[in-house]
Formats: sequence, structure tokens, C-alpha cells
Amino acid sequence: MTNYTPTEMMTVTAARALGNQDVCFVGIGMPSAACNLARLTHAPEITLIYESGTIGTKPDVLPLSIGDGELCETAMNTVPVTEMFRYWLQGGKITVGFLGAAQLDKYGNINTTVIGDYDNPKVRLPGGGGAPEIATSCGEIFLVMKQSKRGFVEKIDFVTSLGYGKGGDDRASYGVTTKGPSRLITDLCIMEPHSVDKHFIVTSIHPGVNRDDIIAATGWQVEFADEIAQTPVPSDHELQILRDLHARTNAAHEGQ
Amino acid sequence: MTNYTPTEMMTVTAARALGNQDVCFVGIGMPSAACNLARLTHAPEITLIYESGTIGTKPDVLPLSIGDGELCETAMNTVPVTEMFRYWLQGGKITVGFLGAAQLDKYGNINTTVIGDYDNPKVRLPGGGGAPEIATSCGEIFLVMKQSKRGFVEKIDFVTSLGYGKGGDDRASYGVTTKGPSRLITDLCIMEPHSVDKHFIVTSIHPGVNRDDIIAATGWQVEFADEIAQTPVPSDHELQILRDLHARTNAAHEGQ
Amino acid sequence: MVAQFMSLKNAVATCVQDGDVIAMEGFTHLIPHAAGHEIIRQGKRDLTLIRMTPDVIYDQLIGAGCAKKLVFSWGGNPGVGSLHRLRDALENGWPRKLEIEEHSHAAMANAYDAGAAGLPCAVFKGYRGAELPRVNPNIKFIKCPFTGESLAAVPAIRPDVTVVHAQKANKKGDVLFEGIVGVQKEAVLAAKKSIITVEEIVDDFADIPFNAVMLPNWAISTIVHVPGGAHPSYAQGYYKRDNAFYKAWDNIARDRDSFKDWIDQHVMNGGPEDFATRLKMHNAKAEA
Amino acid sequence: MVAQFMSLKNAVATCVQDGDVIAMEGFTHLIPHAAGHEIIRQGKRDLTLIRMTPDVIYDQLIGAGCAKKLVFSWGGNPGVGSLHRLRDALENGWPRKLEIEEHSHAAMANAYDAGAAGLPCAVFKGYRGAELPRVNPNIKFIKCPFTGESLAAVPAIRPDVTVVHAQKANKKGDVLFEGIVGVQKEAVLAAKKSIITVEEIVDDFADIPFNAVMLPNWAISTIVHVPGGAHPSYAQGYYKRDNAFYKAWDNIARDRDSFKDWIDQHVMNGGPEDFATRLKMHNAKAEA
Repeated sequence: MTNYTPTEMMTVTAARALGNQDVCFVGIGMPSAACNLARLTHAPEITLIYESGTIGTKPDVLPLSIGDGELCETAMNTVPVTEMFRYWLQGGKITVGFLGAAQLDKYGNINTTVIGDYDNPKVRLPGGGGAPEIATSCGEIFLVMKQSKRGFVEKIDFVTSLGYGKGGDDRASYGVTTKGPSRLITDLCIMEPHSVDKHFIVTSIHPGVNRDDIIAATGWQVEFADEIAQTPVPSDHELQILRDLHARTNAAHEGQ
Repeated sequence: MTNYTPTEMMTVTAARALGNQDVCFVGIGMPSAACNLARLTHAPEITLIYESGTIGTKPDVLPLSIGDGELCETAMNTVPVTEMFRYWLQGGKITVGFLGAAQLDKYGNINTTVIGDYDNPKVRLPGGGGAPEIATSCGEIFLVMKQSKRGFVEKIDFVTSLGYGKGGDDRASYGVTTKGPSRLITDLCIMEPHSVDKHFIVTSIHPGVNRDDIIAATGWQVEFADEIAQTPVPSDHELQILRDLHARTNAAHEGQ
Repeated sequence: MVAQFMSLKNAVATCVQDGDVIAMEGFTHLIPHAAGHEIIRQGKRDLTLIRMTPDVIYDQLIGAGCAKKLVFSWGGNPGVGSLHRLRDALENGWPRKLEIEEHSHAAMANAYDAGAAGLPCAVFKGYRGAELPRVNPNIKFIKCPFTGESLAAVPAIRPDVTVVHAQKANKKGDVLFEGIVGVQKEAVLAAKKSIITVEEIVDDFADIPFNAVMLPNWAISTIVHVPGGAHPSYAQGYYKRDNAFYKAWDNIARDRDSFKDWIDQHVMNGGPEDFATRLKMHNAKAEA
Repeated sequence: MVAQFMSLKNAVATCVQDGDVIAMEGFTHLIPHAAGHEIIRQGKRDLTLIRMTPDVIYDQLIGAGCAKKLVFSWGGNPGVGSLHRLRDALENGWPRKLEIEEHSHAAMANAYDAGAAGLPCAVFKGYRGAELPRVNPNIKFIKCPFTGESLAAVPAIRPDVTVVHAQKANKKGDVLFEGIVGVQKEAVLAAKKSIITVEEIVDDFADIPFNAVMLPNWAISTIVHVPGGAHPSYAQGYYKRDNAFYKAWDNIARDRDSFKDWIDQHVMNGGPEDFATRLKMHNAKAEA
């Protein structure tokens, strides 16, 4: 099964970053697909938490919204949303949070609020939701996002959620003690933060992608690591599981 | 059934102060007996709440401790103790709180902490427990306590819980907006706060008690209202229900 | 003070006044859509609408012109895309200009918690390095008096009326929530008045667990029996989420005219009894 | 990081160090008496003991000389009277001087909540007009940044070890609490390490309600199977409170020698397996 889409490549790569010991705060869309793929392949003991209050959920189909019944029915436990944000997220119990963005800068700061001016937006986006505190309370953050010049920008229009701020020690200056965005997984490559300055550096390139593709899809000056890996391709097994998951999901959502 | 003890008189009088609409924060001992007597006689719809988290409980026997299984088994709902103190008590959902004291002053301030100096106590009492916030968060407070010169004192050794403070508007000066101790029910009489100064005034005397009995059992200068009622005697029905309740309770606790 | 059973029309007419601050909650689950329609039908105006996720229910209220202000933390159609009526109001002021007060989920959840707890504000570890505090004066920072740590503070949410949907009431008016319970209990406890629509009214709650999520009748103003009243949201144990409707809403709401037609047809000329019917159609389709 | 099943001896030896800050919770219900005995048996010293209601369990630990400091809100034998060992320590410094940090229930409950929530302090409407703030420097007041209202603040409780008892664990190490759940969940979430003794270990939790009070295995350090381990407290669904023992304790603890004899006989020369036996005797007596 050598055929796979860039989105599948991205999803499988994100899934592989997770392990059995992880407690993940899962968002809707790609993060949900990646986390459940991990659960259905190499990390059956992974704990998936959705902000609707479901702890240790094992959905058979992906939820369309963050609080679908499937999540609760398959969860170990469902708690009030107040408790989810207070005891579990703020309480520091989550090892990994997944975030995406409309705009992202090279320090992993993200914008999901507005394009343009806050008071006179060109495009009004949904807003932060759980992200501002997910970004600071989870042990580390995996950013997952398709690359484009429009999305990967030098300066984001609004800092919805903190990454490394202005870089270096800036993140800690806000009283934040968690690690921050430790990897950025795109449809083209994997980037990781520079050990000191914290800007993202390309450390692994997906098969069939070249450096110019990445540069052309990035609004900041791309830096490449001295040694760059090639991201392993999705296995047949992973692709099969992922496609089955999506097929079940589509069938279920159409039926509803 | 003309024979009744002063404690029975006090319990029945306290019970009669409660109605179907009340939501009571019930303490162990006399308050528990009075609240359940009310429930088993004229106020079957009264809501009894114990600080262990049991809401709308209807125990068949009185609990020895504030969290006996009987309370949970007969409750409408049992919530965590954090929720009990945060949403229900502090949230202002309780209409009446019952408190007793080791020492009480004429403004209804109570001491359940120490006799003597705090750091070198003559007698170390159990402490405040729920009382400091019960005293300020409940709609009103009923104080129930046997009268004695040792208990009804001019100056209490430690202000565990606020009554009317130094009197007048002093209670409100602490940011407290609830009514405070609106009646004091003893084994001898009922006292109510003066409309302006808020010191307790005897407004009803139990049958067979005379003014000198009250004066002799009170450490502050007793004030009597211009018109003083005679407290109605317990009915046969009330006494029967109360005695049955105590009999069931004693049998149950012995058996355990 | 004890919960009164009444019709949805009466409940909304009695509890909701023009200019009120209203919270309608339900986190994906148990969203009180029937009550939302009734508020539109009664032409309530100048409402401040509070909700963590103002999805389709508030898109409808905003598009229908009921709202003066929105307090929220995530405004989208989950898994589908934008709320077009919300965006039209924010970007173009249609049908009227909409003020917003924007928070994070953590802030809103803590603010409901504080409201239920009778506190004037919520204190939490939030908004660190985030830009919302620049544009929302209702986000402040205080210092922990013991450690000096900076903590975010937001005002408690204390709605005039909270509207939620639940699975069951018993005849005394106690209410039971099961499954994803969101912030509903907090929102009701934080409010001056409440309207709770329920799927079912039962004689009593036999055999429910000791630690169920419940509200006693004396903590509720009004209860309304509206089977299907959460549709297109869902009620665990009763019916599933109508995901197809959420997807269809994207097209309905994209255009002002098609939105108005939909509101005329399904809200202005409809009633709470339609929800049971809609549910039957949805279930029939799901089984087909 | 996932909960480990071990013997009570190992759990206490592994988790509890001299000088630790320990919370042992259970509000009348599910008090971890067997674990308390094990701490005495292992001769732990200089502990800071936290508990809302330091009843018989802490009277034993204090009388046995394990405690340097007590953080509490109500210190009595409920419905019976004084805790004589606690009073002897406070009034006479026997067997050693005991520092105290005294709060109200509301303060302690909020402080556990804050600990679970990762906050440095709890903010609440408390201690208004009360005198404890004069003698306890860990009670401060802050102002609401929106209303100016004065609010009490206390440090969050963050124990080194929390010890609680629960009804059930499953084989994966998830734990279920039912009935009066007190502050146990908060106390475990607030702690660096935890010991949970349970009545029963089951294969899995089939058919438990969606919204049960639970802790997942990754939020727990150690689980110990100790049937009867809450006696003379009780475990809803398993056994009743041994009220007669609580009354008998009054006489046992009143006198230093009779207390020491009791500890020698029942604790120093006993073990966790005695609790199942004690339970059988208690149940036999109750049925007689």
C-alpha cells in the first residue's frame, strides 16, 4: 500500500508520537484521528480525554463534535466540564495536548481567533475554546497542521495560545512551567524547537517531499537541522486501520 | 402526656420553627433530632442537608456521626464535600443553619474552639468544623443550647463563628448579608435579637419556668420583651414521634 | 420556591425578559434547542447570551435578532465549520451589531463554577501569554497571597435565567442529568431563574446511583416536558446527535434568505411539539 | 506512573517517609484505619497530618507519637465527645508537643479542591467575623478585582501522600468510590503519591454509571486490597459503621495506659488481615 495522502502521512506520523503512557487531551478533527489511530495500533493503553469530560474513551467511530454520545458510552468515566478543566487539565494530569491553528508562527504561538484586527476582523474564527489553557497546562504540545504560506506566518494576527512567545525563555516568563510545543507535524515534515531560541527547525522530511516544497509552503524563513531524517512511511496496517476508522465514521455520520 | 424533659421541650420548640420550605444544614445531636422531628410531624417536605454531602436525606434513625450510611441511603442525592461547601452552603442555597456552642454571648457569637487562651487552652474543644461559614452563609441561624452560666457568658473566649459581632450593624461590616441568629432556643425559653442593637431578648418562656430561672442560668444581664409569650407545650404526638426516634436510634447504635 | 411544571410558552414568557442575561448550556449533549426556538418565537430582544460553545442554537438566536451581546469561548459548528449567522453579525452587523465578550473554555467553566459557588469571581491559572486579556477588560490578574504567583480572574457568571435540557424529572420536580453533563448544573445553580426542559417525567427516581448528577426541585424555577427538545443535539439514553442536521445547517445558515425561510418555517410556524416529530423522522432515517 | 498493587506493608514503606505531609481522608465513611495502623506499626515519625475531622484514626496516630503537626477543622469523636489523645497532646504535650494549623471545614474543602486543581491557594467566602485568622497566619484576605469584595484565601493542600479507602478497584487499577465521597478524590489528585486501600478487586467495572466517582489508574500510586480496612468506619455496600467501637474508644483513649495497651495489642501485634476478622466479629454482633 504505497499510496497514501499527505493527510494520512501527517496523521500516522502524529499517531506514532504517542505511547501507552500518554494521557492526551484530544481535539476534534485530525488530533482525534491520530490519537485513536495510536490507540488502535501501537498504544492500546493510551488514555484519551476530550474536553467534554470523557476520560479514557475508546470510540469506535470518530466524534463529529467534542461531546458525541460515543465518547461517553465508551469512556471509563465522564466528569463535569468544570472538573475537566480544573482538576484534570489545570491540575497537570495531561501529558500531551494536540493543537492546530489557523495561523502559526515559528515559535509555535497560535491564532484561532481572528484574521485581521480583533475589533474589525477580516475573518472571525471560532476562538480559543480550550486552547489557551491546553497550551500552557499539558506536559507538552503536539502541533498538527497542514503547511501553507497563509497558515505558517512570520507574525500571527492574534496570539490565542502561547507557544514559546518571543522565543528563548519567554514562555517561562509568563509563569508557565510546562514544555510547550515539542513537535510540529505537518503534511510535509516534522519540525522541532531549537534547543535555545525555540524557533522550529525541520528535523524530518516526509518521503517524496523536498526542501523547496517546505520553503514554498512556509511564511517564515525555514531552518533545516544539520541531520535530517526521512519520516518513515505509513505501514499497510496503519493505513488500513485509519481508513477503516474513517469509513466507519463517515457511515455513522451519514446515517445520523 | 404532660411529662416531658427540658431537652424534649427544647427539641420540640426548635422543630416547630421549621417549615416545609426550609432547606436546613443539620448538625449532629439536638439539631438532628429537631430537624427530623419536624420532618416526621408538620414538615414532611423539609429538605435536610448534612455537611457530609447528603441532600434531602430522610434517616429512619438519627446518625451518630455526620456521615452515617443511613444519611446517604435515604438521601435524594449525595455530593462531594467540596461541592457541599462551595455550591450549596456558600452558594446561598440553605435557608436555615442550626448551631450550638460551648460558649455563647448575647449577640449570638459562638465559641466551639477553646476555653482559655488559644495557645494554652484550659479546655481544647473540637473547633469550628462547618460553623464559621454556616454562621454567615445560611439565610438565618437557629441557635439551640441548654442554658447555663458557664455557657451563656458576657464575653466568649474565642469567636469561632460570627453572630451579630459587637451588635448593631457590626455583622454587615464583615461583608455578611445573611440574617444571622434569628432565634435562640434553650431548655428554658426562646430569645430573639433586638431589632436595632441585636442583643438577645427573651420573647417566650417555656411552661413551668420563671424569670429567675432564666436569670440564674445566664451569664449576661437578661432582657425580657415587653410582651412575653408562653411557649406551647409539646403535643403527645410530637413527644411520641421524638421518643420513638430516639428509641430506634439507641437500638440501632447499640446493635452496631 | 419549588420548581413549577409549565408549558414551554409559559416558562419562557414568565422567566425571560427583554434585556436579560441568559445562559443556555449543554456541551454538545442536551442542548435546549426547543427552548431556543420559543425565545425566538416570542421575539425576545436585547438578550445577553452566554454559552461556552455558541453553536447552532445561538446561530439561530443571533440570526433572528434576539441578541445584543454574546459571551462565549468557542463559536463554531463543531466538526463542520463556521457559524455563518454569528460571523455575519460580527463581520457585517447583520441583523444588528453584536457585542462580544470572549473567553477561553477554562475561564467560562471556572466562571460558572464561581457563580454556582456564590463567589464574585473565579481565580484560575489561565490566559498565560495569551492575547485575550488585551481585548477583554473582564480578564484581570491577581497575586496569590502566599506564593506571589500571578493568577487570572474573571467575573462569576450569574445569569438572570439559565436554560438547560435534561433527561428526567420526577413528579416532585427533581432533575437528573446523565452522560456528558457539561456545566449545566453549575449554570442552573448560578442563575436567578431556570428553565429545564426534560425528555421524560417519571413518578420517582428508583434505583439511581447515590452520586448521580441531580438538581433538587427547590433549586429550579420551572420544568417543561419537551420530548426531543434537544434535537439536533442528543439525549443520552433517548436519541443520538443528528450530525446530518449540523452539516445541513452550514448551507441553511450561509445565506440570509435561506436562514430566514428556515426560521419562518420551523420556528415561527412551529412549536415545541414539533421536536418529538422531528425526532421520529431522524430516528426513522437513522434506521433506514 | 500507573497504579501498582502491593501489600499494605510495602505501600506504606514505599510511599511514607518520616517528616512527610500526609492526608488521610474519608468523611465518617471509608476512613483508612488499616493504613493508619500500618503507619503506627512502621514507627513513622514527625508527620504533618492533614484531615478535616481528625477523629479516632488520628487520635491513634497522635497518641502513638507519629505526628509533629496537625492540620484540621474539627477534632472530636463525632456524637461521642473529645479525642482524648489529641487533647492530651495539645493540653499536656503528651507523648510530644503537637503543632496545629486550624481551619474551618469550608477552608479545608476549598484547599483540597485547590490542590486538585493545581492552584497555589483557594479563594472563598469564609472566616467573616471569625477569630481563626488571628491565630492562623495561613489565612489571608484578598480583594475581588471586579467588585472589591474581601475574600478569604488559604494555601492549597498538596500532601506528599494521600491515603484513602475505597470500595472497589478493577484489575487495571481504576478505583470506584460510592456513597459519601467526602474529599477523597480531591485529596488523591492533590497529592504527589497516594495509597488507596480497597474492599474488593474486581475484573472490571461493568455497568457502573457514566458519572460515577472514580480515579483512573494513572492518577494513583499504589492500591492495596484490605477487606474491612475502614473499620470501625464503614464501607457503603459492605459493612456498617461500628458505632459501638467509637463509643468504646472514649474509654480506651481517656487513659494513657489503656491507650498504649490497646495500641500494643491491636496495632503493634496486629496486621491488615485483622480487619477482615474484626469485621466478622462486628457483623456477628450486629446480627446477634
